[in-house]
Amino acid sequence: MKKKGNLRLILSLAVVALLYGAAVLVEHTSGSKSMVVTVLQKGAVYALIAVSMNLLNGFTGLFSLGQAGFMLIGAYSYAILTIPMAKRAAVYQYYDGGIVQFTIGLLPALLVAGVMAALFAALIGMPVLRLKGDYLAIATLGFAEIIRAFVQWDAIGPLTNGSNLLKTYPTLKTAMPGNTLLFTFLVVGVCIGLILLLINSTYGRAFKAIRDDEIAAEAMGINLFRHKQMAFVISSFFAGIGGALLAMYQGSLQANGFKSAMTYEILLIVVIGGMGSVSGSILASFLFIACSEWWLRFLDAETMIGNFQVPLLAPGFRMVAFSIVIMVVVLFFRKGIMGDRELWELGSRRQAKGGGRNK
Amino acid sequence: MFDTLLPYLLAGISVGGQYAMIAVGYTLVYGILRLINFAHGDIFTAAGFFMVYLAAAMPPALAIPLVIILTVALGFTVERVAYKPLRSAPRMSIMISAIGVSYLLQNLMWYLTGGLARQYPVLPGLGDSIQIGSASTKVVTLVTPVLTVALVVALVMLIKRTKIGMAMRAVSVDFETAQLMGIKINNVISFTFIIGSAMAAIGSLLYFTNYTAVTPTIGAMPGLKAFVAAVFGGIGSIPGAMIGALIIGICENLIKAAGLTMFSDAFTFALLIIVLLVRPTGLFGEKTTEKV
Amino acid sequence: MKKLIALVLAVMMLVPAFAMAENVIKIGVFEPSTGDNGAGGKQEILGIQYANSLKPTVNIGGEEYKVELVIEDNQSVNDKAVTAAASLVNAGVSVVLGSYGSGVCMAAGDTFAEAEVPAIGVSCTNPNVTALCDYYWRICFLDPFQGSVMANFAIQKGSTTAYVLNMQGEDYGSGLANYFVEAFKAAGGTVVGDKAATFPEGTSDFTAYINNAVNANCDVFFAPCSTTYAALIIDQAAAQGVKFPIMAGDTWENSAILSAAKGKEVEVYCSTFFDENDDAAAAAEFVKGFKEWLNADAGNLNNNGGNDIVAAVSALGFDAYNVALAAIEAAGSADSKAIAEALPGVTWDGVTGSIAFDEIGDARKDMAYIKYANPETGAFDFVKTQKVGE
Amino acid sequence: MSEQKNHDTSVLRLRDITMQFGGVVAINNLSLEVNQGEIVALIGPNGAGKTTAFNCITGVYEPTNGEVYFHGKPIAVNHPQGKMAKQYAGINGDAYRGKKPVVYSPDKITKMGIARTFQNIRLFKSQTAFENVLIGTHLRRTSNLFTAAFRLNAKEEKAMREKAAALLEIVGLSGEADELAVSLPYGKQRRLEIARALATEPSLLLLDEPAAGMNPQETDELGEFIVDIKNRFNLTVFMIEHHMNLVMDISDRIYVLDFGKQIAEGTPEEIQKNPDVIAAYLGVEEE
Repeated sequence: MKKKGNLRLILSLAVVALLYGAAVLVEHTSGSKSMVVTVLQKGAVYALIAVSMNLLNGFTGLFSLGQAGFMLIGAYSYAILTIPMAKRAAVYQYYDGGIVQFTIGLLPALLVAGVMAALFAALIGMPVLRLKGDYLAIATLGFAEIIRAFVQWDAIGPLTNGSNLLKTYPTLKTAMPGNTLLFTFLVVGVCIGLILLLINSTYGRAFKAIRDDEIAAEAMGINLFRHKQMAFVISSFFAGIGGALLAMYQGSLQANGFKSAMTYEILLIVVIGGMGSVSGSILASFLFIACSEWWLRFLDAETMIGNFQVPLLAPGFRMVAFSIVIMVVVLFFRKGIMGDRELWELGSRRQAKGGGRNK
Repeated sequence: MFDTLLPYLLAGISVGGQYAMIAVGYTLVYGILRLINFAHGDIFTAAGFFMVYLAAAMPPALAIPLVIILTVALGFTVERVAYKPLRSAPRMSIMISAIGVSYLLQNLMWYLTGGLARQYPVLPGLGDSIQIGSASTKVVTLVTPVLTVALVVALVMLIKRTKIGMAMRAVSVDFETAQLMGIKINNVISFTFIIGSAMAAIGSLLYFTNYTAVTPTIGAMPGLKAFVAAVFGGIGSIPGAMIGALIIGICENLIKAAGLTMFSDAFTFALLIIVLLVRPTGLFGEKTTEKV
Repeated sequence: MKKLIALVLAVMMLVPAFAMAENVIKIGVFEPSTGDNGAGGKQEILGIQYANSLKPTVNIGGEEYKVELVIEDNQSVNDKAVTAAASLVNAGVSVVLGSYGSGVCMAAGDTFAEAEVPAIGVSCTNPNVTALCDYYWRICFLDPFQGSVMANFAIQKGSTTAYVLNMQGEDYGSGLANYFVEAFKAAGGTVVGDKAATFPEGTSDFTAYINNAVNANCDVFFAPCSTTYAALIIDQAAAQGVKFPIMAGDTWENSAILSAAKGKEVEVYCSTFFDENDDAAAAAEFVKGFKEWLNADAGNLNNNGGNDIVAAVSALGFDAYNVALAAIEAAGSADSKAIAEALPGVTWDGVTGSIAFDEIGDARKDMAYIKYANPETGAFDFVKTQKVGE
Repeated sequence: MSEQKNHDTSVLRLRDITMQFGGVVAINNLSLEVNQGEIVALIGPNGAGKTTAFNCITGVYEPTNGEVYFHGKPIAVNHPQGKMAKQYAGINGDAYRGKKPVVYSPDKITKMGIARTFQNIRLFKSQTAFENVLIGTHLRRTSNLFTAAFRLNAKEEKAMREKAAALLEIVGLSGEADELAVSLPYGKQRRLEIARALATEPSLLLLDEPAAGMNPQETDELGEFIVDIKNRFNLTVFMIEHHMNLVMDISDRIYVLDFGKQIAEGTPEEIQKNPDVIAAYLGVEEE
């Protein structure tokens, strides 16, 4: 059994290495400006964010809707710390160049982004994690909104630039010129790898126990609050890094983008991929981004085939079609693409798991 | 002092009453399905659009009942299509479905209306300005609290006195047992959505008469606030929802009066979190224990 | 699901096949048609489409090229804007027009710059759009200009105390509000609370803000915000019987404002790029032709908000298209880099005034039109032209 | 209190425990003790308050009044407070006034060495049998989040896995280690729950109707199994059970509960003869 496990690990690593090679190849053949590369970048960033949300919602059974708030904190921490000194006066045009008068390196800034998000999560988690089910959902949603309002507050403008844009910080394109995709994949890969290691550790098992049955988990000596807090903080840590990566991807940053709609979108990705499946979330992220921002774009264009105007196609139809697909998944394919299994488990002996949990 | 505060209070009571109309839908549905019906705010928006389009084609006397009927039909359909198939599914699934419906309705409304704000028709009488003391406001500001109280009283009577009301109470106490006792769960749930949607439709008439622009996402914020009101008042309690909504409406306006305008929405969420932590059952809710 | 994907892929492969015609140059239209700014974006697209219907071809080096518009929706959101921009670049456009709203332009700027595709901002008024991106030009005026113009106008009307309100998190409004506050104070006026008040997104109830303004005895209310909120503010101000004039920037030049103000006792002014009743022949001709074009197609009319009132952004869209064509002709090439090099030298006498670029890439515009929303006629009355220095 | 501590040789001792929900008194002034190495049964008709007593011991409920001691240490102390002070319908309401209430959450209680099973089996549904037991070993870990995530605890992880495998072996489920817990037959699920409880290394094992739903043969086997693990792990067992054969076979002593009150206590022989018990049970059987 052990040998088999090793073989599988080596095989998985080989596949990952192959994918990375392919990514480098794609970028070098089609150029970093091509649609494929852009979509792959965003897909990778969303994959990390979706996996971080899955850690909470899918693996620990905590229905939290605060992801956008933690991404916001991560994104702002990163941007504030990395905007070059020379550009600060232009960016903080209403606030005399802002109060942060130093910059740090890109990777340390990414780490700080995660840590800041985690710190906030620890603070927020203390009261909020005592709530259950949908109350937790609505409270975290509320906190995310409060964070967004706070960041845009004029009084802390010297720090956050109020509701104005942050720009000129290092982006994905400048981080590792020529190999943006490799850089994105590396950061995201390391983060997801860490999450996977955690999920398969004894702590990960405890998270799953809490998801399956809180009362039994507590009777097994698992301190519910501490473990929930851990999951919440770790999820937020990676959401913070994900937020920073999203900021790097966008090239400019504004608190207004991090609305609850963003959280919903990530939640839907997690659902489509399968609650409790890391590989499902990754697959669904790429698929979701590719469909919604690339392949289905033609639905928005009024199209004539000969003299025949294709019905329904008009601006906004893409989103309608897309939301219908999502409803179909939610209603009829509730387990999503992967259920709660992983790609690399597909060949294993474990039986299909029941879709219904909680009660 | 009072002269200065009067307009804020009037606005607060009025908007609070309108939140109350929406909050009733949340509190009833949550009481029975334990579901935060995220799509409720969008059903409220849809009611606004129905009026915009119907009023262009017919007199208000005809349009108003038709708006209520259409909104009820929408609420009913949403329940049947998106919630009923998930009756035995985990709670998280049904909530995700609710978020999905909200997403769908917003996108659909955007697609159909083009997204430009639509001017709400002026309802005769309600939209006129009147002078109260030093404050000038719309007639609807005065009508709202009266109508809200009347409807809430009627609703409480309905739930206390009628057979269907009794069935609703039974289902909200214990879903399975009520089913075993021969109560047709699906009918009761549908009825709940019908009442909630009808209230949302009436609420939209008042709300949009006061705030005359309708856009596809305009209902999201009042929806969330109404939900907070329902939690604040004690989920499941209709008078609680009304009082919670009035308090939120007034506080919101007083906060703006104090100049802290940008935190008027954040306040609502802060209130929600405080209530959930200090008294999760709200002002009028009852405590339940989980069986091991 | 699989079948669907297969179908989608199949369709995708077919779409470019249709477009394969000889001598085609593609112009990208980077606009929101969904999201917060979707309505304005669509009006801008209409202007571009109308211009395209008048001039469907362009002469490059003696050969006629058919101009194909590639329209991508940036959904008014920064993170979606990047893929929309990449999708335009991917489609092989030679030049890009848009967008409505500055945030999405700044998000997309890098993508255009890296692909060396020049972008012409139509109505994005934030200075940083062009200042922080070498491949962005712009044909409208900027926030500082507009803010100062309106402040001067208010002072000239005898106002001394202003209440300024904008939506939190919206860079357009906050920029404009900031510059208004600066200019108004510089001209000797006072601003309630010494800075702009903000309201959260999704606000419907503005009575408290209006009460605040009344209680502070202000005599002008400046509220640069989108038309949705504008309509609400005007309606509620009228219901509360306010005496002060309400002013805003270019977004308010919209039919939603007219219908909100119609029949009410309220005084609304806005600054704009363009006057529908402009006597200049070019403008008059544009308005006439555009109205006919709108009325001929129900879909277009619906995209314009269901009526044929000409929005300033449509006129800007019209001009932007023509500027792009002029640049292509000047470059004598369909190559985006050549167009980018030709663009700074392009001048164009447009319906919104003459356009020439300064070294940052902004159009040198020094004049705005002030308009008054007439509650009786339900139309905009031209008040005056206003310059900063006056 | 100090006197109590010094002379208390019992593993578990309940003193005057009353549990009141609103106006309903579920347990009324229950006192009992379980000594080292004993198998003690708690029996009584349905609704007598047996599981509630378990929940009071394991920290799921906070008793309204009374004290619970584990190895002489108070693990739950309470007296009617707040609203309950007025509503209180039990007796001895004043006996513990002035004592500082003691509350431990269920996980703390488990950590002290009390493990339990559940009446309505609560296995981790999405986990295999092996993983279910493995989760039980989480409690005695020495690794922290980082050492666990970075696999610095490989030795401990290996020990955990070995221990879980050994426990599965003992309960006879080695063959089903990789089956989903919920797909096992009922009897095996009960055994798995016991294995999972044992993984937390308890000194006192609380079994809530371990034989429910089993046929006579399985029940007999279960009895032997309980005695076996008790000896093997040096346990004390306190169980709720309805199968009288099992109870009479393996219990050292029996407490009988009816309507929340203790009506009898003694050895199996004594209980079989007790007229109150017979009345209580006959009363139930007539229904």
